[in-house]
Amino acid sequence: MVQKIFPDAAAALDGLLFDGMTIVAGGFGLCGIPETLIDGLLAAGTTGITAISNNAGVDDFGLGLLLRNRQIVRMISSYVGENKEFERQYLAGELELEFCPQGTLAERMRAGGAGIAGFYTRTGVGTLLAEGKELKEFDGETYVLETGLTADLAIVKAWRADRFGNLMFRKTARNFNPNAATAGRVTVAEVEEFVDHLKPDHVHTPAIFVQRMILATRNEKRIEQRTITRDAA
Amino acid sequence: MVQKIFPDAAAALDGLLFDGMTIVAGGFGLCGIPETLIDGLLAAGTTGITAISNNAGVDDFGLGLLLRNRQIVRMISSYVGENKEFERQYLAGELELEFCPQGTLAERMRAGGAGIAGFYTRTGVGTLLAEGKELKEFDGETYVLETGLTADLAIVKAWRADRFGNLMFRKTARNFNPNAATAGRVTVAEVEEFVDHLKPDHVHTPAIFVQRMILATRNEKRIEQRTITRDAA
Amino acid sequence: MTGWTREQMAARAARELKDGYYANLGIGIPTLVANYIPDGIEVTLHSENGMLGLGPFPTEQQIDADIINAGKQTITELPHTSYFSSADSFAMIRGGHIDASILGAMEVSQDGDLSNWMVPGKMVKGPGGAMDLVAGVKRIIVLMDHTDKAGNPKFRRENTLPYTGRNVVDMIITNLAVFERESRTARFRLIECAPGVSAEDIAARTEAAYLA
Amino acid sequence: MTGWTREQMAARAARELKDGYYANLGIGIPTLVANYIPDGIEVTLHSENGMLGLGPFPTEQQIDADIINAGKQTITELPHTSYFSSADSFAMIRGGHIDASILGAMEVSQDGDLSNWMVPGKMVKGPGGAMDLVAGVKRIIVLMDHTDKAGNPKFRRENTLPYTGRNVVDMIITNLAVFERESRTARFRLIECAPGVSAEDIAARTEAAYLA
Repeated sequence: MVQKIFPDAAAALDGLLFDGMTIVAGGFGLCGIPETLIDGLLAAGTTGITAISNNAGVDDFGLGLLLRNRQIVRMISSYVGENKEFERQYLAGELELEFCPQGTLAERMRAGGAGIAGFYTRTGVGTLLAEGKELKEFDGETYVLETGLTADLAIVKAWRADRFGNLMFRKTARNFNPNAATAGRVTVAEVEEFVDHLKPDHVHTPAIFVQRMILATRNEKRIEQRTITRDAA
Repeated sequence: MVQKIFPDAAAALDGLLFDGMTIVAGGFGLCGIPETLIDGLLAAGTTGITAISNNAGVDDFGLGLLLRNRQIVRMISSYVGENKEFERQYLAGELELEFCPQGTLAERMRAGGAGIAGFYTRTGVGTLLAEGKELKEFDGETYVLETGLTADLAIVKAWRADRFGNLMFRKTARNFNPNAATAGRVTVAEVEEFVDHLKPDHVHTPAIFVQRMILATRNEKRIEQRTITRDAA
Repeated sequence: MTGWTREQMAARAARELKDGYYANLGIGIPTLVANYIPDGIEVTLHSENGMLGLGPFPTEQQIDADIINAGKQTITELPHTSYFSSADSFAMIRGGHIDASILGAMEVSQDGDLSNWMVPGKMVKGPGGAMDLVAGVKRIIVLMDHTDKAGNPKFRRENTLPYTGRNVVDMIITNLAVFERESRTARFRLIECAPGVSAEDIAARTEAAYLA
Repeated sequence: MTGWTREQMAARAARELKDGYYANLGIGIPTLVANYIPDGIEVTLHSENGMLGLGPFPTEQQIDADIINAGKQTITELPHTSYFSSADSFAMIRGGHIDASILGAMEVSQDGDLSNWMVPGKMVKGPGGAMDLVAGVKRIIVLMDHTDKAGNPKFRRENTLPYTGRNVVDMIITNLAVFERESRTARFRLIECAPGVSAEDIAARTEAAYLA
């Protein structure tokens, strides 16, 4: 019986890492990011990473930690604000950046995971982000060709999992995680809670997409914009 | 407040039907098919329908009923066995048929619903079903361009729904239903059971895709292959 | 000539939302629109990060780091909320299932081109979901100041900044006026001025050609 | 020369499944493979209609019309079963996430071309999911009789029937022999004969060129 649950991040990442690799990560802002596995990557010290992630974290959290440690050389993202070190490295020419509209990025992950080599979207047509890309007309409207993305490794944060690798995500911590999980040649999930059984109709990411899992030991879940209602509680 | 729940199929379909329209339907074989709404279409007598559906039902069940009633003139399907009347009409040249590999059909529904005009897949390359279609190389492999599908109306069968139109499907009765639901310009769902509340993490089809609903009053759920275990129960 | 406040602009935009609408509100003034949705009108708010049915900001006790909107603000869920992946979220956007999006802008051209994501020479944060929204949502309503800080018109003949989308804006609500067009092939028309603001005031502060 | 029975062919195919595999079994003899998965080996079966983790056929009491496989047979679920849409199901297939698929065939060519969906002049039922499976699954194993009812070889130089996929077959298990190739650029090799069947018997009944 194949054992998918590993004792910790180091064990789960063992044998999967190499300099110059591509890693796709789940998360939106600081929500639903694989904090424990990012620590594992930090400890492993892998360099030359191309990171596919909607955001780049903040200076001292999320992918920002790998940026500060100079482990990432290239990012494919939709929005990289809120990170001074990112800005410094980018302006110094130390970091390569490919901007991708957010929906196109999510769809590129899904496409890569689903064996779709490319797809036509209206998003970005007529903008800088469509320059140099192939255009095509469908029913009189212009679409741009975007390609599927895969990665050597996917790291995701899940809420609940069974031992087989079926995953559920929690609320908006789902975001890019299910899409990233499909795009990794190997997918490692950190899980807040292992359970004996998930209802078959409730599974978000079927076990086929998950090769390794660990218990998430870092669940800081930092909040970027702590907005409170004005009404009395 | 917009009321999405209608008293019956006739009311839910009122104003949506016209001769020559395109209808996409959920279901696989006879599992998860919108039986009540098919009865409604039968009663309405709409003709010249292009039906997008994985299968064509059997002679006296599912879309087979609309075929027998000569309401369908064209089908886009992956597999149309098990239907003698279909075969008769097709061989007599009374029915047009576009075959589509099953996964390509599901993806075409999803693409249509997701604003993806076309996508490249390896499926079908080198076969009759890729003839006349555009081919393109990605990383040395040949892919064929398939287009997104939308329809004037989508009819789907759901298990549970809240009054807002959030849907859950039951087991393999899910199949094409969530994909069809996204591809309709208007989507009507028949629901086995209305509930006050679905957990936000359990919703399969968010309410935005569902414009009208009825309580499913026909839930025969005919079984095509009644296979029983040889072991004593 | 003061024109409308931010809150009044948001309230004006809220009047564009109809019963049963699914709407996406951008960051900044557009977020305020949620506070002005008229009673008796059911509008379901969508957030790009995978949520349909956004509730108000939480109390201190309700805060949940796993419930945020696309502006990364903590929010709450409602009885009819659903969550889904980013790919599914943008399927709703790109597929034309969202009725209206209310967005901020740096510039809008008389042809409905929108620029709101980058200023050459400044650090670019990225488009986020803005390009997807303008490409997919049925009706795009822009909320912006009528002129920039230097007094230059933001509703222009042609945009000077890189595009977020071409020919995508349906309505413009500024602090001074409201412009609308019937379709993506029609010209914008001035349909409303803020109290105390005249059509001449608007003409003097607008570069775009529009129907009066 | 009787060769293997259908059950023995299924048992032989089952030996190709490894611990931890995700596999898809076609209709007919391939379905029987599930009965021969060795003890201690955990193989998760996938069905195109949106199910991962297929259990055995139900008892009369367990029958549930909402749980069927791609052959439309009633089946049961397991503790680790998951259900998903058809689009998600074929994302698994097309995306290369399924380790092996065991399928029936009308003809296979020496280049690994597969024909199993139509006979010109006969009513065509359609490809179903077969074209998707052969295009996406990592390893394709064909189970078929060595010759057709008229005694013609089914493993051929070139197929006479329309293709399901080109250069997609990795292994062929017939009632007489097993052929395998190391990669999609390699030639097939005869690796096994059924008891009482000689290499000469195979050569006499095979049109395809293969390595002995």
